[in-house]
Amino acid sequence: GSKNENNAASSPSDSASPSASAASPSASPAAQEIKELKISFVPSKDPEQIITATEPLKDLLKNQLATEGYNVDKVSIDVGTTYEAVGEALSAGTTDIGLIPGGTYVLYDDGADVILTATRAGLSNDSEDPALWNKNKPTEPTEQQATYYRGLIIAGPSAKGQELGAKINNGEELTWDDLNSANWAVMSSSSSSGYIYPTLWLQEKYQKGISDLKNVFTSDSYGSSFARLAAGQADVLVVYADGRRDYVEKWNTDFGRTASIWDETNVIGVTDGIYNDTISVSKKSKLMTDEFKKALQDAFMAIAQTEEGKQVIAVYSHEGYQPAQSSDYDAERQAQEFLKSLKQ
Amino acid sequence: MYDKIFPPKKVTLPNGKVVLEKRTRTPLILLVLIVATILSVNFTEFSLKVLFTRINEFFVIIGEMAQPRWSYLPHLWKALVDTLQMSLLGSMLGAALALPVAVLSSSNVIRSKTVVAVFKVILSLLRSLPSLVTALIATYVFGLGPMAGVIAILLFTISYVGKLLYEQIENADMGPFEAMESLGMNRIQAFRHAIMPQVLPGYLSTSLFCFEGNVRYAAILGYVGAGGIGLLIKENLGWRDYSTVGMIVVVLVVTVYLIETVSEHFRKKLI
Amino acid sequence: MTNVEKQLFASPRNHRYILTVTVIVVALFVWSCLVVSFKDVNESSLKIAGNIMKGLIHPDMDLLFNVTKQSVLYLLLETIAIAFLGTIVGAVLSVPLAFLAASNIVPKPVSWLTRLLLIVIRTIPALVYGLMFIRVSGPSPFAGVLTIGITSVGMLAKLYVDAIEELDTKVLESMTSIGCSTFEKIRYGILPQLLSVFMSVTIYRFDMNMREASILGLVGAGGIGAPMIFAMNSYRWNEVGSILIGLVVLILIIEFVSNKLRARLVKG
Amino acid sequence: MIEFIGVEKTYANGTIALQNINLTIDQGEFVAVIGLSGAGKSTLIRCINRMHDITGGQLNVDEVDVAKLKGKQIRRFRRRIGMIFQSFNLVTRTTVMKNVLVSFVPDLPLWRRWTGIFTKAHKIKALEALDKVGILDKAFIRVDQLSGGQQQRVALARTLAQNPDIILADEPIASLDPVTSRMVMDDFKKINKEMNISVIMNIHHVEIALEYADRIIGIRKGEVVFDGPTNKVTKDILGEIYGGNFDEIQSSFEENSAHV
Amino acid sequence: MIEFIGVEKTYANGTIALQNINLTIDQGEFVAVIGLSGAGKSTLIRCINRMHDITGGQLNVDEVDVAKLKGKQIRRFRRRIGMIFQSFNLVTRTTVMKNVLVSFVPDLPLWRRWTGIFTKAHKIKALEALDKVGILDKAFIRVDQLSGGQQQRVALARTLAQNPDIILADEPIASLDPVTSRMVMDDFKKINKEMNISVIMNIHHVEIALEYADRIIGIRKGEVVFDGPTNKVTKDILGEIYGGNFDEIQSSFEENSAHV
Ligand SMILES: Nc1ncnc2c1ncn2[C@@H]1O[C@H](COP(=O)(O)OP(=O)(O)OP(=O)(O)O)[C@@H](O)[C@H]1O
Ligand SMILES: Nc1ncnc2c1ncn2[C@@H]1O[C@H](COP(=O)(O)OP(=O)(O)OP(=O)(O)O)[C@@H](O)[C@H]1O
Ligand SMILES: [Mg+2]
Ligand SMILES: [Mg+2]
Repeated sequence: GSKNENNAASSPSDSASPSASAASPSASPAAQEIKELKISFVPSKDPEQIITATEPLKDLLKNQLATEGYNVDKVSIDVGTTYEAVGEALSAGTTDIGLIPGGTYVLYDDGADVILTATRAGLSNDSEDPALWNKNKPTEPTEQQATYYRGLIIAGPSAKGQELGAKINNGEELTWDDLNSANWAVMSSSSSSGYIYPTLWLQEKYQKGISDLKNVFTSDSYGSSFARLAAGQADVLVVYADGRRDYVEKWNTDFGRTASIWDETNVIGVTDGIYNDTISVSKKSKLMTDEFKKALQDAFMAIAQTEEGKQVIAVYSHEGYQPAQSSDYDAERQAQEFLKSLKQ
Repeated sequence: MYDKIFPPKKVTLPNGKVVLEKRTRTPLILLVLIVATILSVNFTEFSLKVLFTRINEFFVIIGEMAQPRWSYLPHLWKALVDTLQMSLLGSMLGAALALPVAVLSSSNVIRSKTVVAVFKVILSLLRSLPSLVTALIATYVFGLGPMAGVIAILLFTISYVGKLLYEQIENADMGPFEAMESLGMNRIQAFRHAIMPQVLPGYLSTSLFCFEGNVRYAAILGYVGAGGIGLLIKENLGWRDYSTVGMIVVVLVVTVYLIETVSEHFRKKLI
Repeated sequence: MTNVEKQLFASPRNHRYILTVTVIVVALFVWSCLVVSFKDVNESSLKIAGNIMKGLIHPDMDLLFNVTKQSVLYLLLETIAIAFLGTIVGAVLSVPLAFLAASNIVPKPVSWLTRLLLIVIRTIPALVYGLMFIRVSGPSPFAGVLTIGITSVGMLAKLYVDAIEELDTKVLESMTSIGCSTFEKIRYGILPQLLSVFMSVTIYRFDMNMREASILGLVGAGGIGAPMIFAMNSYRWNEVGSILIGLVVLILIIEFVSNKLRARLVKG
Repeated sequence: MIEFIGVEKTYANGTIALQNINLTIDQGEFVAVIGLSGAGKSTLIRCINRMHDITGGQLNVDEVDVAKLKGKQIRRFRRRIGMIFQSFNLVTRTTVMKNVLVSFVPDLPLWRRWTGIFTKAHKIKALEALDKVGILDKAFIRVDQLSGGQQQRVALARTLAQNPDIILADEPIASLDPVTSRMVMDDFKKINKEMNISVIMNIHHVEIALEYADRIIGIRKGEVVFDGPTNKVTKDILGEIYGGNFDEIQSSFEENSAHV
Repeated sequence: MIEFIGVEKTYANGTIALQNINLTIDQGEFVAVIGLSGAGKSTLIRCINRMHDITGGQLNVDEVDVAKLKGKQIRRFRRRIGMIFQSFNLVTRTTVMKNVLVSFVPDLPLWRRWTGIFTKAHKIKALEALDKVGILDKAFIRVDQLSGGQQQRVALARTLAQNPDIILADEPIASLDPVTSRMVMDDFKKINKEMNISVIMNIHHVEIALEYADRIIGIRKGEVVFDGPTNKVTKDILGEIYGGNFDEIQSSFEENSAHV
């Protein structure tokens, strides 16, 4: 990493930010002092896991930043209850760094800058053909790094779900009526894999959106979607590509199914690639000089290389980070624009 | 206890009589309150300075909401109807069920102490169960949608109206009740004719108040998938579309205002 | 006898009014019954519900009693702190609003406007307040305090207004006869009357705020709510069970104490 | 005929409110019960219609041993005995008419009892009762819009509608002004004489008691200290009932309220 | 000395409550004002300390024309006149002591007025006042835990603490039972005699008025129809005050309540 203490000294020192202040009275070449660095995570995985797993990140980050010339007194980590909470906090500058999905970044890009994109293990399936996902099961992670993931449309064990799955596996095309007659469990409309990309998929194939489906309900969480799929309340759900891997056990215990999730569910649609999670920083935070952003980029990339670091970011299935810029998310922007236009 | 630690002060009158003035508890209460406040302030990182320097941020979202997106109005009716239906049904059934439960919890009508205690505990337990939890469980049984909201609202209404109602019953003037008994009625009949007329206005007005609250509460129940207008709020918050949220709030405010006006009308009629 | 019969015929006939109201109520009821649906009730949904119940009654005792920052006890303490401070914030905000809304104190238009404002304040969902305050204070218990504070305003102000409108003004008359000025009448005639009612209402609201702590979870504002919602979302009902046990026991204790306190305040 | 034979009443908390009461009251008598506050006047009256259970002795009303009555029998028995209270005990939030109609409730079929819909015959009876006490014109007015005296008359009408043989009145004029008091007392007298209904009344106003009642019963500390026709009441007897001269009344009052 | 010279009082709604009142009441007198409900008794009393403004004539208290007083002067003037109400008008939610201390409030320096902290001297004065009416032991009890009679005595103590020259009492015993009534009346009498405080009292209980007062003023329809020493009051005079014989009282009572 590059060391630019001399330049960095000027801006953070007169910081009036309540959450953090860098007190370095003279522009000495010594390390920059940062009182507190706040990092917020979105609850896309089980927040409890996130909190315990990310605990070591505090020290890792302190140490890395120290080598970049920043002395951080305290790193605090919290998991927002909703994506919006993290987004608003970033846009108002009450948190400094947010690990947020691309979609959320795009929504709040008036107050947030993306600095990194996560890479993650590609899955053993990456085909756009749903039938191949059903042949080649279960889905496993691979060594390859990917900067995107896909959303899946999955049919469940109900009669209707089985009927749809069979059609796909026989190589038949699903008609709009097939889909329209099923019960769908989707996520709220700002969720990428749980709403936006499936909508784009429907749009592409049938020129219709999720809102045109007759029987759609919005689920509060993926877990609840799977529970309802198992119960037969839903015939079809939409989820991120490795979603089923997270509920393999629960499927048989809590949801009370006997056969395995891989046997009872079938992929009936695969969306386009969705850009991975970002590490974004708040534009309002007084800490965020260009130099500090650079230092953060370097620090996170370096941490992702260490053994300890790998374990930490594994909660989000991240395996590494690449520098990113706003324009990388133009596709997402267009998708959102499109969805918003549908909403009118 | 307190009086032992701080013995009462003696006041002697010129004519020799002595009065004991108990030390007031005000300083102790103040002390407890101040300590509790300081502890809580530390615990919650409360800071007036932050509040005053950053309060402008509070109005960012308000500012956007203050420009409601009127074009969204037509999309709202269905959800509003759902919300009204589920709050209405939950409130009506809940209020109806609350009546017998409240009677059974009133120590002045029911002689058996056990019955009264059991029903009071049931009401307390019901009240302390968060509606979010009951609503979510209900969604698993009844599926996502307003039906689950109805159940959650029903349970909440029973507990809320039930509690206020039994308090009213216990505070009712027992004179007429006694008179009814002297006329040869049994306790239930005496309740019907002596206490019902006294608590009826209060009962109806708490029920209406609860209904109004439930309409607002339905906005939150949408979060666990209980349908209605809450779902739209959640969606639009997700889209960061505060002007639409503002529109939804406007519609809710108008609805709540209408309900309040109507209930005020009936309250006046009754009292 | 004719007199008696005359009176009988003179009896006010509001049958039509009662009939209309009944018809409207029944119609509303039938209409609202349209939301009833049992289509999703089947064996497996009942089984899931059963599993939930099983989880709830086999609470995670470890979570309940350990002493880390994740434990139920710690989170409950945080919840109490949030609810307590939030109630105070709410009370401070409510007092001026209540006086402005009391029709026996300020002119009609002022009280009407204030009442409208109060409706708006209590209609905006807690979730939205949560987001607003996260912009002020970041995702922290502080935001929870502010959210609880503002959501308490609706009810507190309403009950305060009731107390103000019920003031016993006869006392003021006797103070006039002693020769007291307006200020003295407020200080010695009104304040003592209001103080205990206000405190009693405030304690009641504190009790309710504890119950609403679960909603706070939705807005990321600290306390026990968020872990409970997380646990619900990821289907760990035994954790929900242990959290609920803690919460319910605490609420019952608080209710008991607050009932005692309120009774003493009001009855003396 | 009401017979007290060695009646005793001890409250659950140990207060001995009545002891060794022996009285016979014939049908149609107008009896005033006087005595200090806490002497046991209310208790005496309330034992007659079993609002309180006696704890010793025997109490017969028309040869029926009141203590032996059970459940429904008590209720049927009470229908024959009207009761008037100091605080009227009306349901203030409804009309005068409804308050009077209530006295028919125990005779109604179940659905009428719950819905509160009364027959025309009952309505006429209620109006007649109101007519008797002279407030027919107020029939459809809410009780809380009436003056105290009018309210007491509603209570009287409610009792009359019950068609009782005996009326028990517990300080019926205590909260009325002197003019209204007299009107109500006149009503009692009229009812007593014209309809031959026994009236047993607790009353604090000695002058009024002496003016209206046929017979005075003086109670002191739970015992009958005087029982005789009104014209036999002398200053001394009053002194005995109320405990000597006024200073003593005062102290005995305080002693009494202290032992409560 | 209180002088009414042709005093008139017409309420804003046109009701003529008092007309052509001419009275002189000397310091130390015990005057009872009697009359029907609505006759104007309360109005008469309330004009004396300017709770109501008179609309005609002149009212002097100790040679001061009451109508001419303004703002602060009125308040200072009222401090000399104690007033007792039928419904006691106490702050029920605080202690007896605080209720009595209120009477010193207008004399306090500003900071004490705000904080409600009283000097020891004032506290002792308040306790002495309580002692005079015999409820010293209740000093630190909340008012709502007292009986009606005790509450009235608190009101009396509050007035005494004010150290007034005149006490106006508007039906002070109307809500008390007869024994307590007499105790309160005794208190009034004692205060009147021992401290030479004038007492002007509205009262419904004619017998009690006759027993305690030195002088009776009878009011009817806003006019003084009798004014003289108690021993000059006859049945006929009472009849005139209350409107003839009893039947007439009844009808006039109703006529009166009708015109109210
Ligand atoms: N329910 C009760 N439980 C216990 N003691 C009671 C009860 N009711 C009355 N007493 C006591 O019994 C005694 C007689 O009371 P009672 O009410 O008969 O008196 P009273 O003559 O009617 O007095 P008052 O004139 O004040 O109405 C009193 O000492 C009273 O305190
Ligand atoms: N504030 C008021 N405005 C208008 N009229 C009033 C007012 N107060 C009293 N009156 C009327 O003035 C008349 C005299 O009333 P006042 O209260 O002096 O009667 P009173 O003799 O005290 O009667 P009571 O024995 O019922 O207290 C009545 O007709 C009454 O209706
Ligand atoms: Mg009694
Ligand atoms: Mg008066």
